[in-house]
Formats: sequence, structure tokens, C-alpha cells
Amino acid sequence: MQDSQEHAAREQHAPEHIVPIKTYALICATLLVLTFVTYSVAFVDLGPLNVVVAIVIACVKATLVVLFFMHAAYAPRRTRLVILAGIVWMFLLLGLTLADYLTRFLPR
Amino acid sequence: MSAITANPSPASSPPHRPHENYLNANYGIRSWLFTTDHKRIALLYLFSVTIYFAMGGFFAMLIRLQLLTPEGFLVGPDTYDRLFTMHGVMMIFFFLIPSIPAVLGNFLIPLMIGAKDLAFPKLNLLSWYIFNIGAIFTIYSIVTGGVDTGWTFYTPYSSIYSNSQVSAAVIGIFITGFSSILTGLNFIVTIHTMRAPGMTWWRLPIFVWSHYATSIIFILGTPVLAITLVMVAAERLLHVGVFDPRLGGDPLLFQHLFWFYSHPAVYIMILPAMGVTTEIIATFARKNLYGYKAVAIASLGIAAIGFLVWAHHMFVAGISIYAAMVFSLLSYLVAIPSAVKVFNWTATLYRGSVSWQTPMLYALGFIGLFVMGGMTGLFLASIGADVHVHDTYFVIAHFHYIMVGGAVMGYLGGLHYWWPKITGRMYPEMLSRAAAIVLFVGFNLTFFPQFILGYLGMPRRYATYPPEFQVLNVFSTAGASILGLGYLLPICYFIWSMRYGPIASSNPWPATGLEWQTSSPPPTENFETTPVVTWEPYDFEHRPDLGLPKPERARPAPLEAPGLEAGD
Amino acid sequence: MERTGALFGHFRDLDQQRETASLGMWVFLMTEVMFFGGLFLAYTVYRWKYHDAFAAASRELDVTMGALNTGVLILSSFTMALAVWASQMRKRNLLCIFLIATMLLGAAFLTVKGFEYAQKFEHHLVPGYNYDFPGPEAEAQHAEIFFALYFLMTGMHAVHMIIGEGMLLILLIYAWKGHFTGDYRAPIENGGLYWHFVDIVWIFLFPLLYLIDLHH
Amino acid sequence: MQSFPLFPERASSVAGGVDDFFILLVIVAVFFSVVVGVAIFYLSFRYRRRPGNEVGQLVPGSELLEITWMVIPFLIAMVLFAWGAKLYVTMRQSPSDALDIYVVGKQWMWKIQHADGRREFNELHVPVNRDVELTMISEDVIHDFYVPAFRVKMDVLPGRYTTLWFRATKTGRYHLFCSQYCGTNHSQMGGWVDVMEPSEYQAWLSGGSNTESPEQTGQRLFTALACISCHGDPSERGAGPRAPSLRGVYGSTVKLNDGQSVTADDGYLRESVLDPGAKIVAGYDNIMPTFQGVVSEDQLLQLLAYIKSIGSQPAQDTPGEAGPAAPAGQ
Repeated sequence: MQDSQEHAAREQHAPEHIVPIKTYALICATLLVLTFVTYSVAFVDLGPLNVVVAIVIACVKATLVVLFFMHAAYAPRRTRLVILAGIVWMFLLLGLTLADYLTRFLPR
Repeated sequence: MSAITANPSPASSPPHRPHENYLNANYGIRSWLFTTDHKRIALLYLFSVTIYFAMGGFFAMLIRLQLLTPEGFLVGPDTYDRLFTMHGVMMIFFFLIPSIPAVLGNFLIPLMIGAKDLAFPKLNLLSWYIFNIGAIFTIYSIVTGGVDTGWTFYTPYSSIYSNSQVSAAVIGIFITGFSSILTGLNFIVTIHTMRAPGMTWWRLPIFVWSHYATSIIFILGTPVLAITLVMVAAERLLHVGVFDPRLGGDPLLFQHLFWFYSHPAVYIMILPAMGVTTEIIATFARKNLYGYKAVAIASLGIAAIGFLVWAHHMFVAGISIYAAMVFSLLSYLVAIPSAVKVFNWTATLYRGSVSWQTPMLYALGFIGLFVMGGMTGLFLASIGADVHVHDTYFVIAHFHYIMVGGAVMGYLGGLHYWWPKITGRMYPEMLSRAAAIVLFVGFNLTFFPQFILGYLGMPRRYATYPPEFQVLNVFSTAGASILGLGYLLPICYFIWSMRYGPIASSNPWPATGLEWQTSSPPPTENFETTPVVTWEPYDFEHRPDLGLPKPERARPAPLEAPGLEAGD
Repeated sequence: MERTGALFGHFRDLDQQRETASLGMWVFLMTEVMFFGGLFLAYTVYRWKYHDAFAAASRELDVTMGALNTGVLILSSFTMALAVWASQMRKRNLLCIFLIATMLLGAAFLTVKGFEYAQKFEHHLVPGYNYDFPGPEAEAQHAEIFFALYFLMTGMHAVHMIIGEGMLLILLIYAWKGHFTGDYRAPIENGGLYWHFVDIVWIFLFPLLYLIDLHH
Repeated sequence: MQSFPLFPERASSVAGGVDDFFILLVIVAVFFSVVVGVAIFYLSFRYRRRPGNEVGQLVPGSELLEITWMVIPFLIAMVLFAWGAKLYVTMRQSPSDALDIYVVGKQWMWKIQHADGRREFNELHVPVNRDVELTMISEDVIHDFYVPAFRVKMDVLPGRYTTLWFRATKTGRYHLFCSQYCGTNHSQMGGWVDVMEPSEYQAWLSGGSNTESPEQTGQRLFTALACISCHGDPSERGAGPRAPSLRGVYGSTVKLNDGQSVTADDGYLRESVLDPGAKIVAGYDNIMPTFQGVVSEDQLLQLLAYIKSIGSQPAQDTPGEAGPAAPAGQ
């Protein structure tokens, strides 16, 4: 009873976080630089690594946006759980479907 | 114990001047169409899904009539294809998926957690409008010629070859999907943030847990169906082909995307019914639910594992044999949380005080039919057996045991159980028990023969069939007519009871949930004062406010032979 | 529900209300993730199957415009983040300025996108309309799937952008009236979340659609 | 109405295994249904509400019990999974020396061609006690080739070959169904499978009128479509090795010019005819035109039959083609 109310209170009173403008500017600059990097790298032949690099850079950019522009870094745990669920489920969709495609023509 | 003062007790409410409640708070059609009260929206949903259920049921009766004779009793194959498609579309997207969540869930979740409303009342109303707009599109497709693709809309038939109103139906389902998403979103947020003081996660009724699990499927599955239908519509209307095999498109990709939603959608239908069953069993056994935490976690487990098994609909579709084995293995895992639930429900009866009132009949019927539906699911999960019975009447029988025997029984049981809360009146007890038994008998007569038909090899979606299948089909049609009559009974006496039923007290059974702590029907704001929860879920022993005698420790009753005297 | 000050009737307090709004938005964004997830799956499967045709088709896209648009959208995310900041600091004029900047950048993105679409029409690269891809027939067909996905993915993204622009306009009007510089800021914060999400989608679309094997 | 069966006829080598497994599943299902059903009836009668039993007694949960009834279903499930998977592997693994029959599905009929050329529609004649492998493709929507008496079915897809094998064990006439919904006359799209004694089958085969075998037709097409001018053996025609010889290709491993290698199966050969640029054999240029729209599904299957027939022969020691692994072609 006692701790449950405390718990509820903790859940509901996450302090609002104000991110300084400097952080935003820094993130924005990083994103622009990464865009330039991904653009330039695309013209270099890295073999199969091209797509890996492109995806990794995109993931880094998306993570920066989520954490700082969208304040997920300062959000309650519950919000981070929601984000995690979205990502995990998308990978379930991709992963299990590709599990079919990638093994469909294996010799058996 | 309970911090809230119970609202008018049965004795104190005068039968002729009912207290102010959500039904009589204001009048007029506008007060309903623009309401943001979750209870009124639930009734709007009740009204809508009943109509769509009647439509789907009508198509079902025509289907069964057609199959009375091998060469087709009623219509040609063109019409028959439209009948089973529209039966599936109406029943799945416009009845089964919204039925329990949008009617009972909408009505009860805020009451059960002690909130004044859902988190987003306007979105809730919006979802009802979206739902009906989607239905209008779909009904338009019926009126203008119907759809003949089956509710599964397999490409390339749906996207290229069918000459029916596929686009309108697909757009209708796409739109309706957003109402599911909004409902699921509303439930998740409400359950997270709107719980009354003291209503911890481990004090939530299982009904709320199962709706939480359902909502996860709503919000993570439905969008995938939406984008898949967009792709089908784009291919059909704009010839922007993604699945078109003539361009090298893969028809199996559609199936993957479709079943990613549509398999979990089965759990959208069954999970809420499991929640209803749990509530009913605890109340009518007057006993704490056995293994509360296990049952709660099993709900989430079913929702999560339910997302990992979709390709068992594709074992003979040409997927990789390795993938087939992985999906078969994962499919078997669903059996475990399901078994946990069934065993815990059964164990709850032990040392209970079991009353065979109507909701309990539905709940016990639900367990029996769900066990049969679930066990036959094992046949389909195992690749070796599925190859033979896939796309036959075995599958039809299996999923009707889950959807009609499970979800519809749960829905009707829930409607009976909460009817006094919803309307403030009781339904006729004897008639409703008779209806429950009629439904149970009719259901089994309709669908059990289809298991045999399926193993004999009768494929589904056949307008005509070889003559040796006729006898079983006649049984099935006979059962369907009983089932159809059975459904008319509740509709009639529910309407009757709204006006003439005996006045119900605020807690007629009595039950332990918060929803029974307010008056029947509840006031617009649900509770006079915000309730504070101080009791564990389904605890009858420490609840003097329920007015039950103390359970006796020494039980005098001698062990008697297990009887088969009663009902079903 | 009637409003009493900044608090809606069915909430206990402002904190509960704010948490609810934020959680609701995040849950909604996860449905959006799955919505685009279906498209990404289709893309992945076909890119794996028809890699060369996809690369050839991808080279028909204007990389420079795509990169430019990526930059524009990142900047608009930046100004949107600043708008949320201005709302937190309770600076009404700044809030309005940042909202307008975001809208303008969004409009710039859509304009560039419009030019790109026009180019596709001119080059006969619109499936179902005037599709005529130079190259062997089979490759042309597989490239048609690429363009179908290109239009579906960027089209869905553009639809989200247009909805976002409308949302920003409404936010701007209310912000101008001083609605979001007090205790009630949920719409601005949720609008920000939405806008950033649309940005993230593009962050993935850009390399996937425009940057396939450009070194050839 | 007539008498009706409760169990389908059993006429293939896998049918017995499927039936045994099915019976096991039925036993498991009935067992659990009965256990739960009896428990419900017994408990709800034994603890029925009556004076002196107005309220249930608080029964504490037992983790041991919860774990027990999780582990037991899990173990049973795993046994069933393994059994079913084993059965499935048998069903999907084609025997090597099966009789090849080609099946084309279209709305709403089955077109079938036998190895020696005899064609038939909506009816399939096969010899008893002989492995038969169907190579199937659809001209339009998805169909499904289903023979209940054999307990086998497989979807027939547009744009891709699927295979189905069975060994009939009992002569007779069995239903053939399309079991994937394919449009208006879905329920009419079927017919019969006739299982005959081998001698009868031979007699039936020769009963066809002046048909040539798919291999022969394929060989004719190979010339008529001018495949031979590039893919022909230099020893036969004197054509230059602009393209790899197709002798010995079928079933071999082919090295591609991007360093990867593939098995030259039906799917690969089909792709190479319709989309020659997709996978190019190492050492050759992408010069072959596509034959999409030029050859029908039937003709493609005949070409395939021809390539298959020369695939079993080892590669001739033709000049210009080196390496122990059979060089491969498009």
C-alpha cells in the first residue's frame, strides 16, 4: 500500500528537462556532417560494406534525434520501454520474414 | 476496508426514480453522437457491432444453406465466393476484433481501474466514427457487387485478377484499422497512467491485463496490415505493383505481411474473452483466482509469442523448410501460456462456491470449447499434420472453435455478467440459461462435423463438393440453424430487459472488482469520489463490504460422485 | 471534456495529464514505426532479390536533391526542437518564429520532392502511368518494383509531411494566442515528437533509396 | 443420402505416417479435453454453492504446480513438434529417381504433361509404387495441388516452381482438389488421380496420339528459339562459345561472375531464361535477350525437361570448357 503509492508518485512526477540550446545546435551539426559523410561514402566502392555503412550512419543519426531532439534521454523508463518495443517488433517482422527468404533456396 | 462508500445499496434505490447515471444524465441523439463518455461510446459500439454481427451471421446462414447439397443448394459459385468473403470480413474486422475490447473493454477498463474516463475521450469517440466509416466503405463494396477474394485478400488474385469490389473493401478495412489502433493506444495509456491510488499492476483485474496484452497487438500489428492493404490498393487502383508476379513480385511477401497482423489478430479476439472468463469464474466460484500472476503474465506471453508464429499459415505456401520448422516450434510455444490459463481457471473452482448462473455457463462453455479449439491448433502447428489439413474444413472448424466457441461465448458471457452494471437491470435468468445451452449444443453440432470433413479432405471455400461429404455438411447446417436461433434469444431478451428487466443492485453477484463499487448504472463520472484500492484482486475473504458470510473452515459436505446432472 | 484551466476534467493533476499525452504520442509513433516497417520489409526483400536492378533504378534518382532534402529536414527538426525549447522557456514570439521556420523548411522539402516527382514523370519512371525504363526487360520490371516502392515510401513520407505542416499551422495559431507558453504544452511537445519521427523516417529512406552502389 | 466415410482413403507412402501422427494428436487432444472437462464438472459439482458453502476458501497459489503445468505441456509440445517436423522433412525431400511430371495450374484447370509427352487435363495418371515428382507452376493466381488420399498438398505459385512428390501405394481413383482459393470456379478446379499398375500405366501412356515427350519438344524449342546458336555444343553445331554449354548443367554448381555460386535447379534455369542478366556465369558477358513473353509456362517446362535430360549426361570433354566442376550456363 505505502510503497505502491510512492511508486505511483514516482511514476507520475518525472521532472521536466530543459535541454540547452547548445546541445541542440551540436546535435544538428553532427547530423549534417553525418549526412555529408553518408553521401560521400556512397561514391566509394566498399563492396558489400557500402550498405552496412549507410545503415549504421542512419541508425546513429536516428538515435541522436530520438535521444536529444525527442528527449528520450531524459524520458521516464516507461517511454524508453515503448521505444524499445517498437524497435524490437520491427526487427521481429524483418528478421522472421527474412529467415524464410534467406533459407528458401538452400539445398536440403 | 474499502475506502469508498458504496453507492446506493439495492434496498435504498427506489425502483421508479432511478438515480442520476450516465444513461439519464442527458437525452437526445446529440448527447449520444457527441458524447465523450466511455460508457456511452461502449454502447454505441455495442449497437454497431450487433448490426455487423447480424450481417455476418446472415451470410453464414446462406453459406450453410448453400452447402446443404453437393451441387450447391442456393447460389452459383460467383455469389458463394462473395458470401464467404463478406462473412469473414464482417465477422472478423467488424465484429470479433472490436466486440469485447470496444464494447466491454471501453465500458469497464476505466471503471475497473478507478478512473473517470479513458485517457483520450475524444479519440475514443473518433475511433467509433472511424470504425463506422470503414464499415460504410465495406458495406458499399457489398452493395455494389461484393468481394470474392476471401477475407485473406491473397495476391495476386486480389490485386490483379479479381473482378469484384476489392478496393472499396480494402479501403474500408484500412480505415477501420485506425479505430483499432486508437482503441489500443487509449487502453495502453489509460492502464499506465490513470489507475486509482492503490491500484497497482498486481491488483489489476485479469480483464485489464488481457486488454493490455490485446492493445499491444492492436498498436504493433494493425499498422502492418494497414500498409499491406495500401500496397494491395496501390497495385489494384494505380498499377503500382509490389506483389505482381509478372514483375517478379513475390506473392508470399503479401502473405508474410498479412499474417504478421492476422495471426496475432486471433489473439485480439481470444485474449479479451479469456479476460472475461477469468472475471466470471472468480465471481461465480466466489474465490480468489488461482495463480493470479501466472494468468496475468500468460496474457502478455500469448500476445508476445503470438507475433512469432504467423508463418504456420504458410507451411504449404512455398516457404523455406527451415523457416517452417522454426515457425512450427514457436507455434507450439503458444500452447504453454494457454495451458497455464486453462489449468488455473480449473484450479480456481477447487474449494470454491460454484454457482451455475448464466455467465458461469458461458465461462465454463468457453473453457471447454477453447480447450478443443486450442488442442486442434496443435494439429495445425505441427508441419507434418498441417500439410494434409491445411486449407480444409479442419482449419475452419478449428478457428470457429476459437472465435465462435471462444471469443463469442466470452463476449456473450461478459454481456450477461456486466449487463446489470451497463443497464441497471437484470436479464431473465432461466431463459438466458436455456439460450446458453442451446448455443453450446448448436455450436458443437455445427462445427464438430467439420473437423471430420477436413480430415476427409474437403477444401475450404468450395461452393460445391463431392457427394460423399454431404452427410456431415447436413449435420453442420442443422447445427447452424440451432445456433442461429440461439443467437436470436439473447438479442430479444436483452432488448426486453432494458425496459422490463428487474432492477439490478450495484453489486448483484456480488463481485470484487472496482466496477461493482459504484452504482448500476454508474454515474457519468464513474465514481462519486476517487476510489482507493486496499484489497488484493479477487479476494472474497477479506471483503466484509460484500455482505457474504465468512467461509466455514470445516467443510461438512462429504465427497460425492461427480455428477452430470446439470446443464451443458 | 471541459477544461478547467490547463487541466482536463478526467485527470487528477497536470503531471498526470502531461505524462499521459507524452506516452500516448510515443505509443502512436510506435504504430508508425510498424506502418513504415511493412514498407521497409518489402524493400529489403526485393533489394535482396533484385539487387542489380535496384542499383540501376536507384541511379535514376537525383542524389544531390535527396541529400539537400535530408539537410533541409534535419534543419527543420532543429528548429522544431528549438520551438519546444521556446515553449518551455515560455517565450511566445520565439516559439512562433521557430514554428514558422519549421513550416518553411518543411515546405522547402516538399517543393524539392515535387521537383523530383516531376522529373520522374518526365523520365517515364512512374509505374502504372508512363513507365518505360531503359534496359533489358527483366531488369526494367524489377526496377519497376523499385519505383513502386520509391513512390509508396516517399509518398507515405510526404503524406506525413503534409499532415505535419497542417499540424504546425494549427499549433502556430494557438501558439500565437498564447496557449502553449503556460502550463499546457502537450500539443507542442507532441507535435515536436511527430515532426522528429517524420525526420527519422527520411534519415532511413535517403540511404536506402538514393545511395545504392553509386560508385559504379 | 448415402453412407459416408469417417476416415479418408490411405493411398500413399506417407499417408500411414500422417495418420499415425494424427491419431497421436487426437489422443493428446482428447486426453486433455477429457481431463479438463471432467475436472470442471467434478469441481463445480463438488464445490457447488449451497448452504454452508456460500463463499470459497482462499487457496494459496503454488509455484511448483504452476511450473509443473508449464513444463509438462512444453515437453509434450516438443515431442509433437519433433514428430511433425520429421514427417514434414520426409514429405518435402524429393527422392532422386522420381518420375518427372509437369503441372501447370491456371484458372480453373490443371494442365499436366508426362515424361513421354502425353498430356492430360484435370486428371493425373500415375503408376503405383513409383516415386513421382511434380514440378508445378501457375499461369495466374496461386493454386494448390491437393490429393487427400495421399495426404500431400503444395501451393502452385505464379512465377516460381514448387515441387511435390508422392509414391502411390494403392491403385484406384482419388480426388484431386485445388485447395488454395483461386476465384470463381475454385471448387470445380480439380479432378482425379488415377493410380494404375505400371503395365497399365505404360499402356495408357502409349494411348496418347502422336505426342512427343517434353524433352523432345524442349529440344525442338531449343533449336527453334535459337538457344542452340549460343548454348549449343561446339562439337555439334560449330557455334562459338559465346555462352556456356548446357550439357551437364542441371543440378551442378555454377560459378557466377560476381564470385558467388548457385545450384542449377529449376528456379535458377527459369530465371536465366526470363531474366538472363540476373546471374551471369563466370567468364561470360550479359548478352542474352530475355525470353519473357516469348515462351509460355508450358514451353518453359519443356525446355527445362530438355536441359534436365542433357544434364544427366556428363559434360563432354569439349574444348574451351575447363574445370572439373561442370561449367554452367544461362
